[in-house]
Amino acid sequence: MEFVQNFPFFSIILSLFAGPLCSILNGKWAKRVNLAVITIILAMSSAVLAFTLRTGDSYVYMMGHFPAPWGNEIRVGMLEALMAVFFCLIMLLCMIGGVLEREREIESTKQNLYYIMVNLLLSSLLALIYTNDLFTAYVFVEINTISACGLIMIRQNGRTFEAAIRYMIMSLLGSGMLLLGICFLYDLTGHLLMSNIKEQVAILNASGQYHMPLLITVGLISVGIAIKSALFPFHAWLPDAYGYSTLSSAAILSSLVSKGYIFLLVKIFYRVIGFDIVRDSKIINVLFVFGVIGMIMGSISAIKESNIRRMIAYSSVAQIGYIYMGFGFGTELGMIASLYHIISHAATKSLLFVAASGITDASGDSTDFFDLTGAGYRNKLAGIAFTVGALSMVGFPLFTGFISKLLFAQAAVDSYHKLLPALIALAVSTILNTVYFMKTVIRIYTPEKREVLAKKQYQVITMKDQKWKSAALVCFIAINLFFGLYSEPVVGLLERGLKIFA
Amino acid sequence: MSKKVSEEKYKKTLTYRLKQWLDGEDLFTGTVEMKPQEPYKVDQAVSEQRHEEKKRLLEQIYDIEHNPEMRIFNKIYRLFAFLFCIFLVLMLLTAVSNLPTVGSADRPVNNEVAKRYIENGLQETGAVNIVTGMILDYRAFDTLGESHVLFVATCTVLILLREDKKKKAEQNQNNDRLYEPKNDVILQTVAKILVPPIVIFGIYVILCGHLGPGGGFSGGAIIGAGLILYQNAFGFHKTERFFTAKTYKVLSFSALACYALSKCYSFYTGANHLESGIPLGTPGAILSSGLIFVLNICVGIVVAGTMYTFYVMFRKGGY
Amino acid sequence: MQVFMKILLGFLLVCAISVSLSKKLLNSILIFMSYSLIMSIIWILLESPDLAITEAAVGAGITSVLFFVTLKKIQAMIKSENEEGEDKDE
Amino acid sequence: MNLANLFNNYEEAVAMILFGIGFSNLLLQKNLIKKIIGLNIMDTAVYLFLALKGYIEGRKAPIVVNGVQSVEAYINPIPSGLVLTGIVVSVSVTALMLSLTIRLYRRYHTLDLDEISTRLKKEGL
Amino acid sequence: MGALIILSAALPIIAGALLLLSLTAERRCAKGPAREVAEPSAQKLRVLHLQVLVILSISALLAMTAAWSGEHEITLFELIKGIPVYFHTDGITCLFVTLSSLVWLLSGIYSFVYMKHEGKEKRFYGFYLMSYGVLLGLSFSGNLVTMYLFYELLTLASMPMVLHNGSREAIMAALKYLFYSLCGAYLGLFGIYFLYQYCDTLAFVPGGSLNLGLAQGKEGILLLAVFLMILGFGAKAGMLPLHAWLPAAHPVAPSPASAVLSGMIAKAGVLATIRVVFYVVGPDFIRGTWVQTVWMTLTLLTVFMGSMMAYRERVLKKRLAYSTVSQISYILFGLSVLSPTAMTGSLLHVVFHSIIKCSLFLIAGIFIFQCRKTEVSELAGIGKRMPKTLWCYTFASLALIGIPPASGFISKWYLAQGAMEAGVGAFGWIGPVILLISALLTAGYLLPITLKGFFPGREGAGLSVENQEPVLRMLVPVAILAALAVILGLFPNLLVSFFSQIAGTVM
Repeated sequence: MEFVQNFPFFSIILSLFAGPLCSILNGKWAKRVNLAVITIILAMSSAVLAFTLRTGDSYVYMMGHFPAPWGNEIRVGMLEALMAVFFCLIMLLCMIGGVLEREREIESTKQNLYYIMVNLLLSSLLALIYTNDLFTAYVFVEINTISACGLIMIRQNGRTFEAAIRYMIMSLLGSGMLLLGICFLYDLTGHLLMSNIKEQVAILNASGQYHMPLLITVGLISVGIAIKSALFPFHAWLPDAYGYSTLSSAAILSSLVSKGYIFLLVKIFYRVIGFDIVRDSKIINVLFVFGVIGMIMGSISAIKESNIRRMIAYSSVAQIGYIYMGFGFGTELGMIASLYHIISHAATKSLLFVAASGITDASGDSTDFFDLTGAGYRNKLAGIAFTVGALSMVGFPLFTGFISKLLFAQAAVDSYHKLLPALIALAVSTILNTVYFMKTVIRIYTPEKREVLAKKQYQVITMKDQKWKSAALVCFIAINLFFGLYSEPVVGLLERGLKIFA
Repeated sequence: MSKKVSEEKYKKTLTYRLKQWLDGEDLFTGTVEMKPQEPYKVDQAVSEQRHEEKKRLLEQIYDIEHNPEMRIFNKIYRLFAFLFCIFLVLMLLTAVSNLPTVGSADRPVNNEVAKRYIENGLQETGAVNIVTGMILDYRAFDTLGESHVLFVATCTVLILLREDKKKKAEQNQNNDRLYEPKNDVILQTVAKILVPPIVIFGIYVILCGHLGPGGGFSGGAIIGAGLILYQNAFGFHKTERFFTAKTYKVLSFSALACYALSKCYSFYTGANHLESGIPLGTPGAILSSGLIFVLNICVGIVVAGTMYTFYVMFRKGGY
Repeated sequence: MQVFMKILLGFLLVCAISVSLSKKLLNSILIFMSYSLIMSIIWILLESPDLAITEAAVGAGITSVLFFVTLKKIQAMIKSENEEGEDKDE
Repeated sequence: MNLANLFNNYEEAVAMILFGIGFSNLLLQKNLIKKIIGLNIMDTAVYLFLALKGYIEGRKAPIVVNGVQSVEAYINPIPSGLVLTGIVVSVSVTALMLSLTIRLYRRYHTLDLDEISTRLKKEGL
Repeated sequence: MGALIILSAALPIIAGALLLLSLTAERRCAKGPAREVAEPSAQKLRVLHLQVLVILSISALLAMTAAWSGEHEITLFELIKGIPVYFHTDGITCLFVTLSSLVWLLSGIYSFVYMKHEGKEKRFYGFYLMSYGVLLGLSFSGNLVTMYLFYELLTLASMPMVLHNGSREAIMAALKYLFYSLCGAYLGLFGIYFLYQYCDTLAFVPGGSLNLGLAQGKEGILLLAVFLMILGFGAKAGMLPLHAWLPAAHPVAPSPASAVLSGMIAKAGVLATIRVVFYVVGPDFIRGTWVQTVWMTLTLLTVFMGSMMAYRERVLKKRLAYSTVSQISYILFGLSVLSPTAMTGSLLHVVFHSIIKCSLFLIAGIFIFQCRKTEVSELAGIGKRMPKTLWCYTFASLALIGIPPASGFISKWYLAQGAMEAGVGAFGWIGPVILLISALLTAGYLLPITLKGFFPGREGAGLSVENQEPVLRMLVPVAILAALAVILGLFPNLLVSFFSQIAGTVM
């Protein structure tokens, strides 16, 4: 038992501990603590990743004095470690990028509460990634939901409240179904530990006993998590939530929270029920259909949207559609494509949100599409960053979006029946993406007319004015380029991780 | 020489604009003199008119009464939602109809896990109440998460309902009657009689969580209820003498920190197969079952504080 | 025992339906309170006293109190806005 | 669906129906407070379902009395523990939802979520 | 040898990037609130020009050696599993590498003088070098995905040259260019998804690597995919319906930029089309299908429409841009006929058109640079002031029109011949007719400038006759190009044999 193996547990408990700690600090110190915690956890997760790569296998960590079926346990493999590293990285960058907005938009007395939320959110994400026990997963899903709701409504105006309550209602429906599904599984198998459940389920499936309840259980869990992660028909809360919450919340929510649920779903597919059974059940076809519809509808409503942040939000509806489409293929390749898309979408979408805020700063804090004219000249870095994000979203080579689109195409090729709808949906949604993202890029690089500029004295923002945000933007661009060029090792890592994941 | 002329001429036009562009201003501001920065007002004629247009449109779109399409759409939506619920219930009933019968001892649920809990629980955890032993020792990680759920919920409530100092002042004279009870003699006497036993009972439930039914959570809730009753009877001035936001902060932080640290210790020792030198004590005695006793107290404190805080926040937003 | 259980479950159903159908909020909250009480009795029948205590303290106690406070606050708001109808939040 | 067995475990059937009622309340009720009550009904229904898993005919609560420690003596303790955890979650969620309701009411002077969103849309979202 | 490929492509890109970085560094350390860069002194400029020249020639040398010394291949790294970034050289590569090196060198030398009045040389040369490197990479690229990657990069690298003089219309034109190329490229990408499934390999195999066994029963959708790819890549070549960016982009760009744009970068679309049709799908798959018919129709329409628009256009550079539209569609028409002779013709036309159009744009640049004349009508009597220039113009335009023995004639001859013998039904005679008509139109829109220039007639009476000949550094490249345009027409046999051999390998 090497000391490194403790790190996953340390990181969870550390962020859990940092939450209450922030409650007795004031805003400034809470911020420092939070950043420090995220950085430490990032370092630890990287160490864990290195360790798992060295051993090439996943290990089980006992939470308490009692072995698995009696006590809790967490399980760490490459995939988990990679996700943890990546989530920490993105969250750190989002927090850095949104400093100014937080100062401006959150009451000074409630700053520390925000950091409590972030810490607990991080801990719940880590727990969702690592845990090997369904009920623990449920508890931390609840923490995740509540703290995400806190992140949404910390900026207190009517829209965020409305968004928050819609979000709560939706995700409570979701978690109700999830919990019910867990109960069914517990009843059918008598276990809460993922690995044991899988054995039992295999036995049941072989004997053909309880086939119907099993099917319904899979349905309950998938639909529950789909609702929570805003798959297409359940996305009503999403635009307001992302569009009007404070910057870092929007970035974190869009890039991490829904991804946490999706990762849990992957885990349940692989480690709890067994992917073959899932494939044989017709559930994934439903996921596939909704994913494809979501890809198209999300893009269409994004085109119709004139508020830039809501536009980005709608585009993430479309991207979540991509991910579920990848699940829907029911193949290894599709799963890898979805996992890669989780990463690339997280990187790109948070970049887009931060860049968009930079642009709106340069155009008098108006998020309206037409007021952004020529903003690319007033805030150069943000303009460039937004362009990079947009290009990556529309699948321009060199950036991550291209790779994930290629992977999806590969996966589509692999599955015979779903080939045509998948490819057509890919092409159509790519063109739609191009339309609305390029529309925006063109708009922010169209010089504003002289008289309008004379009327509204926009302020010019240089890198010096917003050091933190600029730093975050640069890092984001670097990440995008990295995943776009050297995706090979990452994809290989995903494959290996997925092999030992089940 | 023609070149020379041309260069100046071009300096007037292209290159100058180029420089401007590189400096980040717009090309066409060349002749406009820069006024000092003034905050940009949204009420620009153009955008204003656009917003008006949009607003009018939305008005007539979302005007449920006079827009039949919208009304029909809502109806259809509700209908589908309802059908979905019916479908869900039917599916669930189907599932249930195929489940093993309730109350029979041979369901898959009753397997080695429960067996060990029951047979060795007392020895391994030292808790007479097996449920308490289970949630606070075997599956302590869940419970750790659970208490943090409570904590984060409190924080969200604080975000929503806590008002700042200056606001609070006018709130006070604004609707004071919301907060202060009209000195109701009956209520106060009843409270005088009831509150002490309630609190004591709560403490008992907490302390004996590992011996009998109950435990930190229910006990804490009971204490919280007692506090609420007291507050209801005697008003905020009395309660705030001994329970304020600061108290709550310190209490909950120390309790949660204690909880987290002790659990951290036992997890760490457990995972690394070290001996956690915590005596389990004699089963049945009040000071037994190792950490469970402490944890129960921590949970109790947190829960009591949280419940009372919920109430206070709802009543008046801030201590 | 079985009969008692059946009756209680029937009560539960009745309560649940009438909550969703009752016009006045106060009524539905009261009904919900009784719903939780019945639930805690059912816990006892199901041999889990911990749950019974907790449900009684939380479901019937704290939760209902919170509901009541909310309602009271809202009615107070209605009153105050009848007196001076301006928005306190903003 | 096999009806005989359905009537055998009628408790679970009732739990499921309660779940459905709660679900549809949470989904369809216009009034926020009723939505929240629906949420609670849904949760308790799930807990009832879960607790029924552990119940075994004619056995005692899992509290060791005078040293008897045979499996035949007690019911399954696991579901009780899980439900205990679940109740906490549901009460905290309830508190959160209620406080959200209060704020929304302060802002919009109504409890009808559809009306609120309609007004938001009218404000020109 | 493989290393040479990477080196020759990477050198200009890196050099350009360094130039841009140094630019930003300068701006960082420049004083004052405006943070503006002082105009570099003549000394500095000379150094800069020297660097650019050296880099261009070195990489050109490397590229030539890599291209002409037999077939090589090198795999850089795997983009994703099974899709490497892979380079390979063959005949087409030689053609494009040589042409682009020639064009870039000559217009580079020309631009040393010309860019003086556009200013911001550093930035210009940065992107100039980058786009050269990217174009080399494009012509070296050995499989579809690599080609797609460099194709998109080319769009990005060449866009800043279009918006060089940051005026409003320049920016709008550049964004138009970006949007059209991206949309086109996505149509292409959609096709790539399909071909990825049905081809044995994405690498370029003469004659195509489409696995007909796999494609059994999927012909319809495959044809659609191929058609979309042709449309998409046609966007950069200015084929209908995605041609609109060309006339917008050329006039606003500095002349050397528009010279390379219409000389080589527009040809990138042709290259992509060749690769897709003849090296991945294979001509036999689309011969005689609706795709071929529609393709031919589109190209012929473009030819005709382009020359009509050019005829109607007043501004010289715009007129040249429209003529580019029509002339490149000659090439595409030759490809769409799918016969070896016609393909030879189009390859010939690739060479000739790049040389000619490059020289024409440079000459238009000279007119602008020396006496600020952009309108055709202003050019009356220009021949009195810069006769040498105008003679170059005359030769070039004669070549473009296709007057024997100038070069254009050869290529058009092969095109017409190929069209007739290809057995494509009515197109066998419609094609040549339209080519003829548009040749006449070409004469109509190019020659008047010569005539008015030399014989201004009455309105030219008052014009000054002071000699405004440009300096040699501008004149020589133009002269070389014009001379090439004629000489290649005189001795075409080498080219013809080379191209017909290429055409033979793929059909």
